[in-house]
Amino acid sequence: MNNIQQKTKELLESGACTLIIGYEKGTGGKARPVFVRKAEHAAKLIFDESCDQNIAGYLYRQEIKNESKKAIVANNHTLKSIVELASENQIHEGDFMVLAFTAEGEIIELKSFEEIEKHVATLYHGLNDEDKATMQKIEAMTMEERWGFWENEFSKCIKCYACRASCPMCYCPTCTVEINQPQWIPVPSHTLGNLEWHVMRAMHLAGRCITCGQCAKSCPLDLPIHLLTYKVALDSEQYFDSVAGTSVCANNVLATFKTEDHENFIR
Amino acid sequence: MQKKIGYYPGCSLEGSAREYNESVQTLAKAFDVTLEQVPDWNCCGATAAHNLNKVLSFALPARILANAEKAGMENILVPCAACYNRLSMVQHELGKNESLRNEVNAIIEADLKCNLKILNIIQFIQMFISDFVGDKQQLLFNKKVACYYGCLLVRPNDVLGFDRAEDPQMMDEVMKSLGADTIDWPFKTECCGAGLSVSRTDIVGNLSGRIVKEAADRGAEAIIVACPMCHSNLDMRRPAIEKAIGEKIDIPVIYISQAIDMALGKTQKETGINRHFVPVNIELKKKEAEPQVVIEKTEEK
Amino acid sequence: MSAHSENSSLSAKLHQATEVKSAKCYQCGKCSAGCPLSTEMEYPPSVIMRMLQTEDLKNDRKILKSQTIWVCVSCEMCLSRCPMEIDIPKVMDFMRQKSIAEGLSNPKSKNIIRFHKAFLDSIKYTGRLHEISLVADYKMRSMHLTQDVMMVPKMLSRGKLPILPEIIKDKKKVSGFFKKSEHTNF
Amino acid sequence: MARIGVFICHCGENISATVDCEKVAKVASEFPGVAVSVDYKYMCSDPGQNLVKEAIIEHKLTGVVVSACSPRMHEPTFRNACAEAGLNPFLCEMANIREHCSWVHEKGDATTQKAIDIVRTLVEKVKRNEALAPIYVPISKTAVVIGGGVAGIQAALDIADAGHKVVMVEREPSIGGHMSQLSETFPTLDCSQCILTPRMVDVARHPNITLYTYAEIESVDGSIGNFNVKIRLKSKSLDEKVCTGCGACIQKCPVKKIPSEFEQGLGMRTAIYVPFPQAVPNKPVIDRKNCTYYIKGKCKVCEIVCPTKAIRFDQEDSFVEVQAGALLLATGFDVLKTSAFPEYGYGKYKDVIDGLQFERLASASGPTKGEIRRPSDGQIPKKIVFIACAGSRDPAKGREYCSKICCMYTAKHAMLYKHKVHEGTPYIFYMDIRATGKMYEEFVRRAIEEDEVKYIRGRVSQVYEKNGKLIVRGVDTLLMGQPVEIEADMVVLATAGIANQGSEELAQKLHVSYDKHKFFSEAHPKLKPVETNTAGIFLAGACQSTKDIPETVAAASGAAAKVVGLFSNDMLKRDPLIAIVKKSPPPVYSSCTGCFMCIQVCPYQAIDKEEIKDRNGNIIKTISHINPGLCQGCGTCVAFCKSKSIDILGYNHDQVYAEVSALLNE
Amino acid sequence: METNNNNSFEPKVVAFVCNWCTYAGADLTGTSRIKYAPNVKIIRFPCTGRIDYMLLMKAFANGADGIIVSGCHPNDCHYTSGNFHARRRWMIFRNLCDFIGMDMNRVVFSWVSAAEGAKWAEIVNTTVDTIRQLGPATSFQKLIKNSVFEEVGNE
Repeated sequence: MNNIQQKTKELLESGACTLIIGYEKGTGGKARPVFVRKAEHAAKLIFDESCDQNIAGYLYRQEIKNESKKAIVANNHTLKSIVELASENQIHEGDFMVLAFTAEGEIIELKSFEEIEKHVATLYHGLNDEDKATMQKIEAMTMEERWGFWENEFSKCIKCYACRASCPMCYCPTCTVEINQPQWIPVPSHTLGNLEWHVMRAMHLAGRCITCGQCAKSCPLDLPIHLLTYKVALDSEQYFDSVAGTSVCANNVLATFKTEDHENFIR
Repeated sequence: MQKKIGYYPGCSLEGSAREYNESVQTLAKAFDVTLEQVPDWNCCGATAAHNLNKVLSFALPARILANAEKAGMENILVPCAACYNRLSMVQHELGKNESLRNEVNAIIEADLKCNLKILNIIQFIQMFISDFVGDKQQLLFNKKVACYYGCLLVRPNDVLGFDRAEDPQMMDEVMKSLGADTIDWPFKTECCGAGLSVSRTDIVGNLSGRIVKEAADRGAEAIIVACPMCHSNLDMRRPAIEKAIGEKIDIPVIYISQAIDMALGKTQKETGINRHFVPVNIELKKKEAEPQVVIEKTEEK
Repeated sequence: MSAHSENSSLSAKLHQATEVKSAKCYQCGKCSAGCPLSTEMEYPPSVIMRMLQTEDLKNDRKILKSQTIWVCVSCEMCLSRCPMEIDIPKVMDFMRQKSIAEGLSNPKSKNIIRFHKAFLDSIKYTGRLHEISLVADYKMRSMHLTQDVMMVPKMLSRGKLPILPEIIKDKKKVSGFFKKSEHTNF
Repeated sequence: MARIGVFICHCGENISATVDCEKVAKVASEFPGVAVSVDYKYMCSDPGQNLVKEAIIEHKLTGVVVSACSPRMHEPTFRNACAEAGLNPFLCEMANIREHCSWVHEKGDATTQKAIDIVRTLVEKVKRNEALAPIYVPISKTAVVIGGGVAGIQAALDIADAGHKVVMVEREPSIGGHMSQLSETFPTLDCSQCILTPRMVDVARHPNITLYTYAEIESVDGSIGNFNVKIRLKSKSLDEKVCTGCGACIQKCPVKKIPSEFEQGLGMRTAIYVPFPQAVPNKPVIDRKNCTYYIKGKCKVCEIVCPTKAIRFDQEDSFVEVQAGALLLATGFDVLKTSAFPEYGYGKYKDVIDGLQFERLASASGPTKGEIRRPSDGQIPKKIVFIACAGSRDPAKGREYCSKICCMYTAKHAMLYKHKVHEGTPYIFYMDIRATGKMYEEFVRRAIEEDEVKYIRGRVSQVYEKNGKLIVRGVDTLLMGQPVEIEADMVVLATAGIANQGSEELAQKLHVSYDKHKFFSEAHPKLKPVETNTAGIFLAGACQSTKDIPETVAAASGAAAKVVGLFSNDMLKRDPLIAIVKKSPPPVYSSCTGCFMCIQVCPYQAIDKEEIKDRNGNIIKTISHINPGLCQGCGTCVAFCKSKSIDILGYNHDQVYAEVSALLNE
Repeated sequence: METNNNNSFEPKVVAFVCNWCTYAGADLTGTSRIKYAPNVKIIRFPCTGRIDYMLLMKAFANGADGIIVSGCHPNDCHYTSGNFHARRRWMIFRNLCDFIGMDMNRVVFSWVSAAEGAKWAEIVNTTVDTIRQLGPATSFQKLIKNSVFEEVGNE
């Protein structure tokens, strides 16, 4: 028997947990999130490469926020998001337990934020090769080519806000796009407004994006919008040594400063 | 347990500082440490290279490091303080400067990782010897000695990471553990004149003279060193020293490795002290059950 | 900006090559106070730093022609005590190479330079230093034929002077470094 | 519907020379929402102001734009005029068409058009202005002075003399600080204790001052006007009310060999002790770390000999809480120890001492009764080498800054030595002589010319001991770096002045910022030298940076004046242009998500957390809250807040957004 | 298609400045009667820390050809650290904009103190010159045109 199923079954049977947030087999070889509350349903749970969705966002959902005996099956992205959410005071120590996996596939229980942080420190934090290559490709373009590239991409956006819904860090109950006094982001979908939306989204994720790419995965039009938040994440690291999702007590990169921060463009 | 370490003797240890090499080999053998020479090693370039030719000053040591890395070595022992300094500095500079590393790699046709642990003789002693001396020690080094560290072992402190740049203690600790009484003196890290030995012997006489005289004045019966250049200047250049300070001093100069060998009861041939210019006329006491008593006796004498 | 890039003073070149900034020196003199060789130098280290700061061509030449840069043995006492952590040994290395390159080396220090050159030549062909050849070569260059002859028998008798040089296997590669160094600089 | 009045000023010809004011007024009259638009020669004159006032009443204006000079010039003038006519002053804005337009451009259509654009922008802004009222905060008129050195003493007396209550908190058993340790003071050479001790006594006797010695700040809550300060009174093992200070316990205490802090380790004290004879209060404390009773459980000699039975071995630390309107930090400095100097022997040579130790040697009440004697063997030194900048101006091993006081006290030390040991020779190794105070340079010249102090310009490389002498290896940089070697009997290091122990911890408790050397930071380097960036907390003396006595006292009086100024009103009136967390009706209550990153952003620690509760007191939500007493209105949090839950009055989102669109859309 | 004659092109530039340094600096330019191009119009903020990057986007979306953002020099901020926060924000924002192909030559950041009236004039003039050479911000203007069309179309 698969050890995740065994493990969660034990947790539910013993009453240590009343809810497991994890993955089950979906369609088309993909995994999808599932809530399991009964031991007999533990057999639904899987954990393999197909489980790449970042599901940390469920932890602060109003509906289950007050259930204290919950566990989440966390892939690497989810783990980092948990750390980042903890640093932003959106989830609290003791409200949930994390079931994570070692490099050897061993299942481990992480209860305190300190344990989660330590585990996260062992994970890879960079981009995957494909994204690295795309970033390099875009950065190698001329300014006009870059504008053309993004103008084309943004023109396709339908403002469905799936990117927002799928990102664990987009937790504001009232998003800026819903504010109409003033109307920061125009309601209809057109290239200019879409551009403003995506720039704002990327800036809001400065120092917070853990580069899981969930936004792009969720985009029905396959727009490479994750590259925008990656750009911001990479710059945060390069200039300010700030990597999101690594420390529960870290200050946000734009909420702090150093007098010796160095730029070369201010006259 | 089989203990193995990479070994870079350097040119001096094949020539004028043969006895240093011999004593290190003796020491390693006594403690079952295998010294594996860096394959096909070359000269590190010493002072001459970094004085005259920056490219060589990097390329020569870099080739040594590359050969050691290629041979799969993790640690290398470099007994010569000058070689140790050059190898450590080059690894440090190349490690932090990627573009320079690439340039040097191109010249030496290698791909340096710069991750070797480069050990000087004292670090080697601390790692492989100190903890095991106990039973093996036969004689007590019941003398008052001056530990002389020189420059190249301790400076620059931030790279070499010696215990402290002023008034270091590492060598003193080793000597104390052998039963010696080490003097507190201010010239531990003063310069002996180093590479000016041949070309400006007069200067070497002055500088080394001050060191020898200060040690003698403070009652030292031997000077303990860890550098072939210090040794040759303090030992072989005794005539120049005597000319400079105007008095004859016959205090012997002993490598730290020789000192341990002596305490182990090794023969003159094994320690190599027969090769010194200034004779090492030191009689060590047999180690007894209570070493403290012995030390007190020698002090009464 | 442009004013700096046109600056051809020794100080500017030094900064470019080694990142050592002579302006950092505030002339406390601690280097000169600790330098074991300052009495042998016509300009102790702190004075060299001051001369660099002047960015005066005449002073620049004086530095490159000085004995100071050759008498310095790179013992690094200056650096270890400098409150501003100025890498004076690096300055000296740079000055020596510059001095040779510009043909300004101090006549009284010729022997020191000869020795260094003999040293490097010795490595050039064998990959390792052979002390007898080095000393013999040095004597030929310096014409100090009788210097230290008294030491030779003593050294031989103690086995300190192997007659034949050790030659490394890949000596071609090492001599190749010498060639490359002629047209590389960093 | 907005009814805006626009008033275009000609400023004589200052504006009308390049801007067509009539045209501007005409165009502006057609802007949507503008009820009246007029131009006038001098709008700031009485008739001009009346024009505005009359228009407000006549047209029932909801907002006013005065297009004239910079708001930095006349904004208060016109806002007052509006208030006099019954319009909230914050509904008045100024369009700067003089400094930013008429004075900087040539006459022409472009210039007039720019003036029109500026006016339109401000009209759009003022439509969105809100009526605001100043903020009033009540003030508790008690000041807590932390630190009882000369700075604290001066400040406390100044505030108390002005009629306000002062609570002084001192960590040590006596007030007096470093000044009480000094021998004589430069440049007048008057005795330090003679001028300080009367002031110490004044503090103890002042009816407005409550003194807590052997006490430390436990915690501080609240904000300007209303701090709640909790003070820990460390146990003195003594009932002070009963103790008469007779000193019998000190005489009989068997533990006599504890290095005295006051004597900088050059003298000894007992386990029950007063730091020095003139201590205030002059009642002992028991040093529990060294007392035999506390270590071994036996002794109690002090209890036996005490005629009034004042010893309390089981006394515990106690706490007092003080409501204070202002806090004044005067925690002073410390000096770098000689052990910080490797090349001078890591502190192992007994005769290498620091400047503060020399003060004790030179002090008539010191361990040698004012005779200069070597700590090692009590001999009178024939040669003393003073080393200036030991640790100062030394980024490698000490501090990069200049400690400022060392040049002067070193000259004084050399002088005092010469006065006491006529045949002795003082040498001073220095880098620069910084003697910039009143009569300071003259003082140094006197040391050199009359007292024959040998100044050598250069740093010392090494000090070592040989045959009972200290060999000092230095250099004379004025002689081309000539080496100098002196066989000295004693070496005095003018070690760097550094931030006091525990200053970082205290700064964190008080939320005041500090620099990388742990000195407290002033709110503004030029204009707010005695304020911190936390409103209501002030600074005095060497806790900010090393200072000499006159400067310290001046700063203390300055800080006291600030406190007294604050206390001169019953209520604190503040500009209402501050940030607020927007609230909304249930069930949302506020769009604030409680990420609390704004707390990190705020330079003034003005943001804290607020719990929104239902009728039963259950917490529904925790959101950010901005303390109106602390917020200075910079708006950094506003630009940072992702959910745009924070806004700032006077520069709110709606206003600035409208300005951008209005500026660009004719 | 209309062609832009650079001679008749007058750049529209918005300046976002802080109240305490640059606004006061620009006042000093006025009192010193130093002339500069009238293309730049100022919006006053309490501090550079208050300047929202979305306002910069809005300026371009409303047809600005260029932007100046200016505040107190480091360590001179009236609020001690607003400009330091702003500096970090601009470092990230500027790179992001560059990444999507916006021309960062159109956005000038500067520190202008209350004493630097001449510097303000110089910043304004060089900015206007640069933008005059770059021409109108056509990339944005194209999007503005389309957005108006779409919004109308949606009605």
